[in-house]
Amino acid sequence: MDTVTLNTGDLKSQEYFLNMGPQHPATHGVLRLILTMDGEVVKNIEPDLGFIHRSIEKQCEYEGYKQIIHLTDRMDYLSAHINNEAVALAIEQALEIEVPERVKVIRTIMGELTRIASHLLWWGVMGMDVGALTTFMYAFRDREMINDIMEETCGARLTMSYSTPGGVMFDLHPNFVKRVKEFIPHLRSVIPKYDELLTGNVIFQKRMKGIGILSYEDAISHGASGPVARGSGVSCDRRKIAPYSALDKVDFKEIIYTEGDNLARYNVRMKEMLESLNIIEQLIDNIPDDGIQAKTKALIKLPKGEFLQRVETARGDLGVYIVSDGKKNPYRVKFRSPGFSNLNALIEMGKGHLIADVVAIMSTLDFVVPDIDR
Amino acid sequence: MSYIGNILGGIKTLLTGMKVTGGYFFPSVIGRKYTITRQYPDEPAIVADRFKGEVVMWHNENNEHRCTGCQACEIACPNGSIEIIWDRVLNEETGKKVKVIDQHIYHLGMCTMCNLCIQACPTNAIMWSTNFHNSTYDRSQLTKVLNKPGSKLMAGVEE
Amino acid sequence: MENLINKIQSKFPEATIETEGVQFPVINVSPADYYPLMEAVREAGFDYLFSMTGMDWGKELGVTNHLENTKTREMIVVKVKLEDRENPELETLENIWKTAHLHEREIYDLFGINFKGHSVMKRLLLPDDWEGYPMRKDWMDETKMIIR
Amino acid sequence: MILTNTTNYFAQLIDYLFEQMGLGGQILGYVIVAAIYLTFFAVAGLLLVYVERRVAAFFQLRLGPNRVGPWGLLQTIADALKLLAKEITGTERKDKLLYHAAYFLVIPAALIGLSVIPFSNGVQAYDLNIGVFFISAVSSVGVLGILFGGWGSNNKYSLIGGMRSGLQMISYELSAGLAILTIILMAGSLQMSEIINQQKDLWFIVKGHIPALIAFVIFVIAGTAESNRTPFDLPEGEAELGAGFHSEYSGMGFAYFFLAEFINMFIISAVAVTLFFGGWLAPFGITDSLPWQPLWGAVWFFVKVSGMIFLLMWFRWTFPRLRIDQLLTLEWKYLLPVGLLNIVLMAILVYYNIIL
Repeated sequence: MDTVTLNTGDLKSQEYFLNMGPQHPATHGVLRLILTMDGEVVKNIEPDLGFIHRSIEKQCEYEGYKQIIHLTDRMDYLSAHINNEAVALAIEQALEIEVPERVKVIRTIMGELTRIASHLLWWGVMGMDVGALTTFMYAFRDREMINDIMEETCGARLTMSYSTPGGVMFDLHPNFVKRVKEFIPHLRSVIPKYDELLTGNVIFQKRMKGIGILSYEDAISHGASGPVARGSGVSCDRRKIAPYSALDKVDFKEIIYTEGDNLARYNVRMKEMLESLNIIEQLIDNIPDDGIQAKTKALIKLPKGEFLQRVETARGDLGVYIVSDGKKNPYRVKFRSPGFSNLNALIEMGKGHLIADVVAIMSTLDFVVPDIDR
Repeated sequence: MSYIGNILGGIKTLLTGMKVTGGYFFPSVIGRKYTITRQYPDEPAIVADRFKGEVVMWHNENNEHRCTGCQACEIACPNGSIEIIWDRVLNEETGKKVKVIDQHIYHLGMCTMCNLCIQACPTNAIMWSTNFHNSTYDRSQLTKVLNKPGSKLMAGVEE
Repeated sequence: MENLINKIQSKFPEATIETEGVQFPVINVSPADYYPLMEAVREAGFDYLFSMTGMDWGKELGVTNHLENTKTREMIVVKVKLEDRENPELETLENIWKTAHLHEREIYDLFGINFKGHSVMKRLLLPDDWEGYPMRKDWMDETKMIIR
Repeated sequence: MILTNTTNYFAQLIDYLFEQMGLGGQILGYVIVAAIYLTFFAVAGLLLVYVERRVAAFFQLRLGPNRVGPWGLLQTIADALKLLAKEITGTERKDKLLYHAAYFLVIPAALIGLSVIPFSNGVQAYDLNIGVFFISAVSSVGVLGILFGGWGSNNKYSLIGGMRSGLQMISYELSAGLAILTIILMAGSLQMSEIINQQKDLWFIVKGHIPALIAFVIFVIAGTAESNRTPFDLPEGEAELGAGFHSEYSGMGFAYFFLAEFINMFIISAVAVTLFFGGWLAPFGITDSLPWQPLWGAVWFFVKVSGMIFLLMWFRWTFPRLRIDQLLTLEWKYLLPVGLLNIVLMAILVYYNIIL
């Protein structure tokens, strides 16, 4: 559907406001959108954030560097490990620590598992948002396997706090390799079923195709990143551009679709899951064995300066910007969260669409509200 | 022609979707084959042995613990979940004043299970328990004293 | 990169550029030159406004912009400092980068820097009736902040 | 006497009571029949809710309600008790009349619809000679209830839900009507019992081969839309509208809508079974020689209806929801033209007697 024109004749019509959220099934948390509506057509979107704002950046100014990491779990909780890794990498970069190879490989595997888990959850919720309720449970079944793997090694299922500056918290569980190897063929076998169930469905295709188009220029101008930008043809995968951890040792494709609509973003994520499996498969067989912790001081003090570390979370480009004045606490920490910029894109993408489409667009943008609010 | 093709193609995709759900439904009804529900109180929950449930202090059978009251965990904790109330007591054998904990207070309600305290502990006095039955009716019940009443420091830990 | 630095040096003689001992080249610019400089940087190919970070340098407030060239993957940092803590004002970048819309609202909310010409200069994260700007270093809440 | 059909057991009961006690007896008879239908309404509604939850659970790799009573059978009764005991909350600025009128329209519409459905040979409250049209007419009254609820709630989500429902029901009524007409061409009667009698030798879905099959598909799609179920649950549209037209109802008010929805689903299935699968007729007459004919009829009827209901549930737990403009596109650009052509095709077949 391109544009909707209403012939009102002599009848008077009036635009009205619709509060979507903070309690609304489609906002995936406590995001509030103030929609200006004309009938069912959305004329304007104004986001109202901050319902889960905890000022993590301010809290970081009063914490030590090791202690920051557990706060980042609570931002984008679906890619908690990648957030941890980002901070750890920023600190390591500032201290110029070379971490053991084993740590790099572990972090990469964990990061990719987290990405798959996040995309699986997104897929389930995506189905829910367009009305196919069964996808949710199928996705959760498969995500549960990752959560179990995480629980075994990290001791937590969602907020792992697994990376530390210079290493990881625990060594891998003896079962880890076995269970990951069980998981890879399992996911490979269910993703075709997912495609049959949802992707190929004519209703779903009609709901997705040509809806919420984000052009290449707009994607860059909006600061979109991750699958959202890659669905618009922007090559922006930090794993390819500036490989961190063990990503420089693996061979994988960057998934890019150029249509820029809902279906492109959907396809990017579906294909990314398979690519992540590829990455894990390449690393899982020979994890080096050279310790899980580089030598760090008990009290970490960063040298004076400014350090930026960008990593690719499941949602996009997370930037950790640390300004240090040489004390044990950072002077300023800024988390440039991918969801924040992607939300900006929604404001324009949603205009002129029906309310059901706005829900679908929001779903393909894959918000995690704590990540937006921080 | 494409009109009819559209309809038939659409119906075909719908049927493939139904095939997937049906493929899960019928074996589930007949043999519970794909059912993943774990009926928790009847079936035991599977908890990994590393699961970070809550921080506990290890005591041996003589009601002795390994905490010297060094406060490393208190400093390591990012959000002040641990408070240690300690005292200096004269050790009669050596004649020196020694730090002895009175209460090792742990606010489970504030704890984010980040593992920093346990990593920081030089004497391995505190550890994770996999207990996850942590809900209470009152927030104050989440504030726990980890050392048992009357417990004292295990001999030989100080060195 | 060299070209850009030379161009900026000639066009904005007041701007200082650090290239030694920093992760990315840093351009320090005065508030008056801020908007034209950003426009020039955008024209030079730095089309991706990665982030806008509000800063409180103690004496001055500031904004740190991280920009990326999506073709060459180079990054550049543009810093602007504002002496006036009472009524800090900057020009909005909304017309150059759409992403500035939310980033500037966030900075306004947390640091109190007013962006002239911004379409919706309202509080974003905090309630509309909030007093003060919590990310400033002198902001203090005795009851809610526990400082050790 | 209105009810003169001699094989109708309800009519016989009323006649008997009239002979015994006069007018009072007749009224008593009506009350008894009404009570039977109300009981059936409540029990079927609760059972269908249970079945829906159970079926959904197995589609979704879960177990569903299995704690209250054997296999969780009493779960919905417990839920109903909970809903009864619940505090009634609603908006302050509602339109009181419309808000409360809503469920008084939805429930009777569903209930009256039930009255003309033949559960078995002679088990039918009222064998109206325009039975099929009566059902589609009455079920349109239910739309009014939903519209009233959507408008009276004074909630924008409810309003959108109500308006969508109006749009959807009015459109799909057409297709459902056309599909019914296609079959009526073959049956030559609108009376439910007569339609079933016509299928004694062969069910209409086989008899009318291609057009009947097309009519069946159209009827199932339109019926799903009329009973507000996924993929046509736009009035509720839980991802977009929260709960749509019934978001402001609580306790029993909500439960009425819920029950009516399930009964509507039952009615749609029952009509489909009556029109296409020979209603209470046994397949190939396999139970015709057994005693207790009306009972066997009811068994076959409920088996067939369960099959239809399961099909609707299967749809619900598989498909995504359509968008409102796609919903209308589907109706006006696909179902309606196909339905019209189908009628013509059927008319030709009937005229030249090419039906089986």
